[in-house]
Amino acid sequence: MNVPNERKLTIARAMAEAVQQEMQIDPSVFVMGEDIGALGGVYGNTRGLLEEFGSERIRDTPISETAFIGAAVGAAQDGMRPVVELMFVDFFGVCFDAIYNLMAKNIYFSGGNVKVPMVLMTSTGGGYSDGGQHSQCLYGTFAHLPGMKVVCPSNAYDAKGLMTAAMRDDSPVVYMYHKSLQGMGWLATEPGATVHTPEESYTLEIGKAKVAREGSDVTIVSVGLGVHHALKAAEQLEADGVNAEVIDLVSLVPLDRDTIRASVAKTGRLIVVDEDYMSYGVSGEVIASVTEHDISVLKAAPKRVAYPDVPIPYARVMEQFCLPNPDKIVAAFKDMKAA
Amino acid sequence: MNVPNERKLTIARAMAEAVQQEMQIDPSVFVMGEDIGALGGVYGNTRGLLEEFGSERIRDTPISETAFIGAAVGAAQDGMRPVVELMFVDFFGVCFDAIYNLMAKNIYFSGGNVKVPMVLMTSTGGGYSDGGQHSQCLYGTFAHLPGMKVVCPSNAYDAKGLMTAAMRDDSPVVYMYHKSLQGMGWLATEPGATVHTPEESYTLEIGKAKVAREGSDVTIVSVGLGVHHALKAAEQLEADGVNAEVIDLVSLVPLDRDTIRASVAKTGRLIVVDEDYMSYGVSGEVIASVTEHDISVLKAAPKRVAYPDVPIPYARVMEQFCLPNPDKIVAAFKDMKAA
Amino acid sequence: MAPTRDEQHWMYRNMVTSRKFEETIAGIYFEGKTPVFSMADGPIPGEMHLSDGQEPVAVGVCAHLNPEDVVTATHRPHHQAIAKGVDLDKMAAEIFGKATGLSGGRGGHMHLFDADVNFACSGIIAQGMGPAVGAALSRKMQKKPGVGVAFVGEGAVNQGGWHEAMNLAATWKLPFVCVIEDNDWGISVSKGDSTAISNNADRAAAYGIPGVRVKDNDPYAIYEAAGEAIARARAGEGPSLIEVETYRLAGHFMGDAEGYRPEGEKDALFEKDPIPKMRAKMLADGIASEAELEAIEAESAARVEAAIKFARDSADPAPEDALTSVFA
Amino acid sequence: MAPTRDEQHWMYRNMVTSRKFEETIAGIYFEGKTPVFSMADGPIPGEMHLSDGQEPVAVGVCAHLNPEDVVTATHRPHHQAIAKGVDLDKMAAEIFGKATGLSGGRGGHMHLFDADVNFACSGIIAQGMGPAVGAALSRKMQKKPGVGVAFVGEGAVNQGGWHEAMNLAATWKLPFVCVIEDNDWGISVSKGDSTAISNNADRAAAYGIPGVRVKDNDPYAIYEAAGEAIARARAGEGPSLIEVETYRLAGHFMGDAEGYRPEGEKDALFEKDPIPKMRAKMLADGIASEAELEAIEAESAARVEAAIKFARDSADPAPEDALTSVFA
Ligand SMILES: Cc1ncc(C[n+]2csc(CCOP(=O)(O)OP(=O)(O)O)c2C)c(N)n1
Ligand SMILES: Cc1ncc(C[n+]2csc(CCOP(=O)(O)OP(=O)(O)O)c2C)c(N)n1
Ligand SMILES: [Mg+2]
Ligand SMILES: [Mg+2]
Repeated sequence: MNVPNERKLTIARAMAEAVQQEMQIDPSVFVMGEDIGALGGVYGNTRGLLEEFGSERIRDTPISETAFIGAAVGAAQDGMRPVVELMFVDFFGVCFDAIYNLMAKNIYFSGGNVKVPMVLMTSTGGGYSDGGQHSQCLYGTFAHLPGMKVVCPSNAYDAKGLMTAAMRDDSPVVYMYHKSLQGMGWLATEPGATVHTPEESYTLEIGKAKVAREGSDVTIVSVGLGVHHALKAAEQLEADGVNAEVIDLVSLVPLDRDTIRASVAKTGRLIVVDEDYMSYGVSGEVIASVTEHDISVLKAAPKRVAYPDVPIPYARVMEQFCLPNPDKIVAAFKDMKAA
Repeated sequence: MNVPNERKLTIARAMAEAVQQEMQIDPSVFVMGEDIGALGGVYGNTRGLLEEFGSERIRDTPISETAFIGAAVGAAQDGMRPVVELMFVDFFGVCFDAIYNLMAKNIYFSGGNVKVPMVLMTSTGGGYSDGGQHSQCLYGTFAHLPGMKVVCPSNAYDAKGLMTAAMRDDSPVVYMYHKSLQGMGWLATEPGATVHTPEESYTLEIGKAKVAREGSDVTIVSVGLGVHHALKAAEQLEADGVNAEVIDLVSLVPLDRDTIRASVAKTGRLIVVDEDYMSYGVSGEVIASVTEHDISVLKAAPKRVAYPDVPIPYARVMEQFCLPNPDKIVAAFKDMKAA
Repeated sequence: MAPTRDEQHWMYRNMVTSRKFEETIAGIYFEGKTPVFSMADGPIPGEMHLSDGQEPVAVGVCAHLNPEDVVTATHRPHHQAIAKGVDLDKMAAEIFGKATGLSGGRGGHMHLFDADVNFACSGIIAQGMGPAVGAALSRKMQKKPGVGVAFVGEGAVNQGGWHEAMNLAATWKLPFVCVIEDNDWGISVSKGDSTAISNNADRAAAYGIPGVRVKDNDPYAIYEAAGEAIARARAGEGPSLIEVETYRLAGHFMGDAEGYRPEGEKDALFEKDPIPKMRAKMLADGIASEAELEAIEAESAARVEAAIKFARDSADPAPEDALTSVFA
Repeated sequence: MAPTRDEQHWMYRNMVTSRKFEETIAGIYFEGKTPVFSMADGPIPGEMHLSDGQEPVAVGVCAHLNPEDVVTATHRPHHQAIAKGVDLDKMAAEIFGKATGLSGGRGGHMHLFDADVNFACSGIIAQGMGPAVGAALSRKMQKKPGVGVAFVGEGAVNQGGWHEAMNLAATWKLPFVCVIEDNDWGISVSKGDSTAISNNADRAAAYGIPGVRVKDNDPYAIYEAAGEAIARARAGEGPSLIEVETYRLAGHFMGDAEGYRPEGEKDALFEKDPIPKMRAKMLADGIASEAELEAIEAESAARVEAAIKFARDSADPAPEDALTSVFA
């Protein structure tokens, strides 16, 4: 896409800009997390903020995720709008009670008498040999549990709009950003993630999927990095005369089932691409959401290209063997046609 | 079922008996957890063990789930076979790293050089107004993450055989027992759970589903308490001349997809019943496992009767509104026929 | 620092109200649960954790608090809720699972939230710590008055979240006080079997903050220790830790057979019931007359009765309202 | 208690081997990662946490350990692995992601497991604590010799799991030692900004156990403190806590620009490099001759070279082996 006055940002930069602009107009917004101050976030998404806002509002924490996420809940209930970072989503196991039993449930437990306007941002994804405790996506894990919205941008435009929307939301939003889309020099970045991003503040509605590419022969549904795999697969398929539609879920909770169903009703075929573990996760949910609604639209059994149910190996050849990629999506489509 | 010399046990008693018998023959087995000693476990599954084995092997712990589950991993790697209890599955948020990043992954990380023979037993389920932090099932949460087997008995016979198999397994097994099946006097117990249970030790193969009731018109798949709802629904449907097959998954990991698929191939209809939250969980996975395999066998869109995506409310009328029950299953079947 | 005459009346009144409230709840709890005790049945289903005997901690601390101060409580929250000024009608209705309850029946007795007086709970051990510390952070950042107080049991002190929150509050010098109710038991496990040291106030050394242990459930000593800690917090001098030796006169939850208690322990505890003790002391010290105390007791009883009546008379929530209030 | 001559030679040898190993790894790490640094590329991809400067802690502690003792390490495990006697060939091969690696390439540098010498890691902060305590429990229950030692960074001490494990070990009086490597930084956050007190050894008071702080990265003082703690553990007297003031000469991980470090800090640290210091002291004390030291250095270099060659020469794992070894 070519835009006049194009202003391409990385997702990291787009996230930081959204936070910066909101902090300028809303004194209740502040950021807490490990290495989000002087370091600017391991994944760059708070870069520059310490200099502008100081260490009271850009607050490095001890390695105490339970305490500072729990504290964010308390601060949110007390009128602040904390943005907290869990550095890698893989670390959720040390602090998930604060997330799913406090952050996600206190609105409900209070019958709506308290609000919990906070954003939990966390990095996801592998592909760079960071081993089994630093490479997971865990989309399904977060999306399964009620009370938190879960978003996952695939490009900088969405990243900025989602972040601003998340900060303005009175409910907790989990903001999952994929490391390979982030635009850090030291991690290869998918170029498609670095797109035109307006300077002024704007919001993206949470809970709406996007048709990232229109097509008529097959619907490929994904989120985050998987959207780019899907787009590449669609290009490969186009060479074979196959016209693939790509749906970017953008938000896992709420899940925009209508958009998925409308697309599959049109194409008759469904492939779900997910870098999270295959079983009991996103891929199953998307397939079930379609098939429970109407099986008559399906011309073939739906397929998934997802991470196998194994811990993430370190060795490059093993990890790449497990990860979704465009070729696997194309192969899945060919299998589907052959069946 | 009437058995000569019938010996009906509650699940609690069956679990305790399995542990007792294994402890008698294997000195490396021991039990750790909160209130599993003098109290005999809040849900009765360690009753009598302290008296027989003493407080070294039946070890009450501080309220330090991360420490004692992590310690169980270390002890398991060092030649012991710990059985640890997480009192309510709802508490997993304070200790999940020890579970999913250590217990579940150390075999893999070591390339099989260490074994992690441990059982994590934990209670699930609501229906008695214990509120949103004491009533969850979280089957999907555990089953989604690789490296741990996950079992869930629906009756005492299976409970004993699964527990013995779990203790003898060199891999970690999460043993999820439903409170309403447990046979504690103070919690209403589903009578169907209290069945004949042989005195001698035996094992049940982990990873095999059971056909709990044969039928030809619809397959109802569930686990734990849901199996009993399904069996009751099947009886109601029988009055209408509908012959329902009920599949008891018994094990969520490994998931016995063959048994599910074979049943649906026969009946052409699928209803999944799950007390865990609906989205991104067991119900989606079972539906996807069937539909990705073969949609041609389906005569109607599959249905789910699952817990809605809301925290669990305290008030009885609200909680009962949310829970699966036989009537909802019958209604789902009727919808399916009407569609 | 001793409580004034008015404060002592207030403390006694709240102790009596809490006791009366729980006695009433305890009676009603068994409705529908006999002859066989069944937790799911009756007008008040589910677990019920009573705080009889622990009232001095709640009143000794809350005597120093205003509605703007933030308190987080635990699975055993009634005495603290009452002392913090939570609306008793709505609280009773919540415990009955009624539409008029604090959260319309969604929370129940372990999840009492009253935004008007900044009171909240969590049923997960030690997980009230983070939110109370966060409230303290919020006030410090906003330069608004108010302290955060977290009540926890002695069993909670061995939970990782407790340690993290203490360190965070101390590192950031927040207006925060942690009050440990040491009733010597975490369900059936004694403090001695679960905690490496006997005095958790010594754990304050790990955070470089003051730590005080109050003996023998004494409301006056609690008042004094809490007063110092809260004044310190208000003055911007950072957090404090208080452990109070208190007594759980009831079981862990209703229905608990308490077979794990050493013989005679309960009898000895009942002799130390803090309510008659405070009553006697107020009389002896000339702080209140018999007539005044009787009036307080009668008013408290009437207040409780009215709240229970409000709860009983209220309507059940609409079942489908279970699906609302998930998001703000 | 001072290390014997042989022990000093052993300590020096292991420090040199570790340093040499990491220098070599560091060189290779940049292969394929220039001109633009890209973590995913080259023969050693992924994060790389070096321990240069922290070698004294590993050798001072492990000098007292046998293969049967159990050590858990962190995301920064090389020096400890080497001092514990982990097979250097397999360890190098693991770091290269080769089929001959400790786990056939499944683990990588943060997940080194060698069952032969009872060494394990976790990349999650403080999560080595539980397993080391559990190994200590296992030995106590089995009445088998052996202690559990967990190495953690000073940043890990603010993690809940650390506290829980300390309390558990102390309550159960287990043969366990926690060794804190205080390099003053948790990535970019200094100890002062994250920890309420300056000396984590004081936190031993929270568990009623001995706590010692060793100053200035001194291998001899570490040896002494660890000797006492491990002897205590072996004698059944329970756990101990040791904090060592040490220095991270490199960045948090390779590629870290270290902009957060105060000016001049790095230069000052390099002047305190413990390896030349120990070398000079051994010479001065007449513990080793120049020739002996040179021999040790040459042998260490050769050992490392052989290990790296083994790793380089080994085959990649079969990609589909990613699907194996999930269960035992
Ligand atoms: C993390 C967690 N573990 C276990 C429990 C179960 N549980 C509820 S109350 C309790 C005992 C708490 O003891 P203490 O903190 O001393 O409070 P008390 O009940 O004595 O008031 C336990 C173990 C829980 N709610 N949360
Ligand atoms: C629970 C958890 N939180 C955060 C991280 C990310 N992280 C990796 S190393 C590190 C700093 C650790 O500091 P310290 O314990 O002092 O060890 P050092 O790196 O200095 O050796 C952090 C925050 C992690 N791995 N685990
Ligand atoms: Mg207690
Ligand atoms: Mg450090």
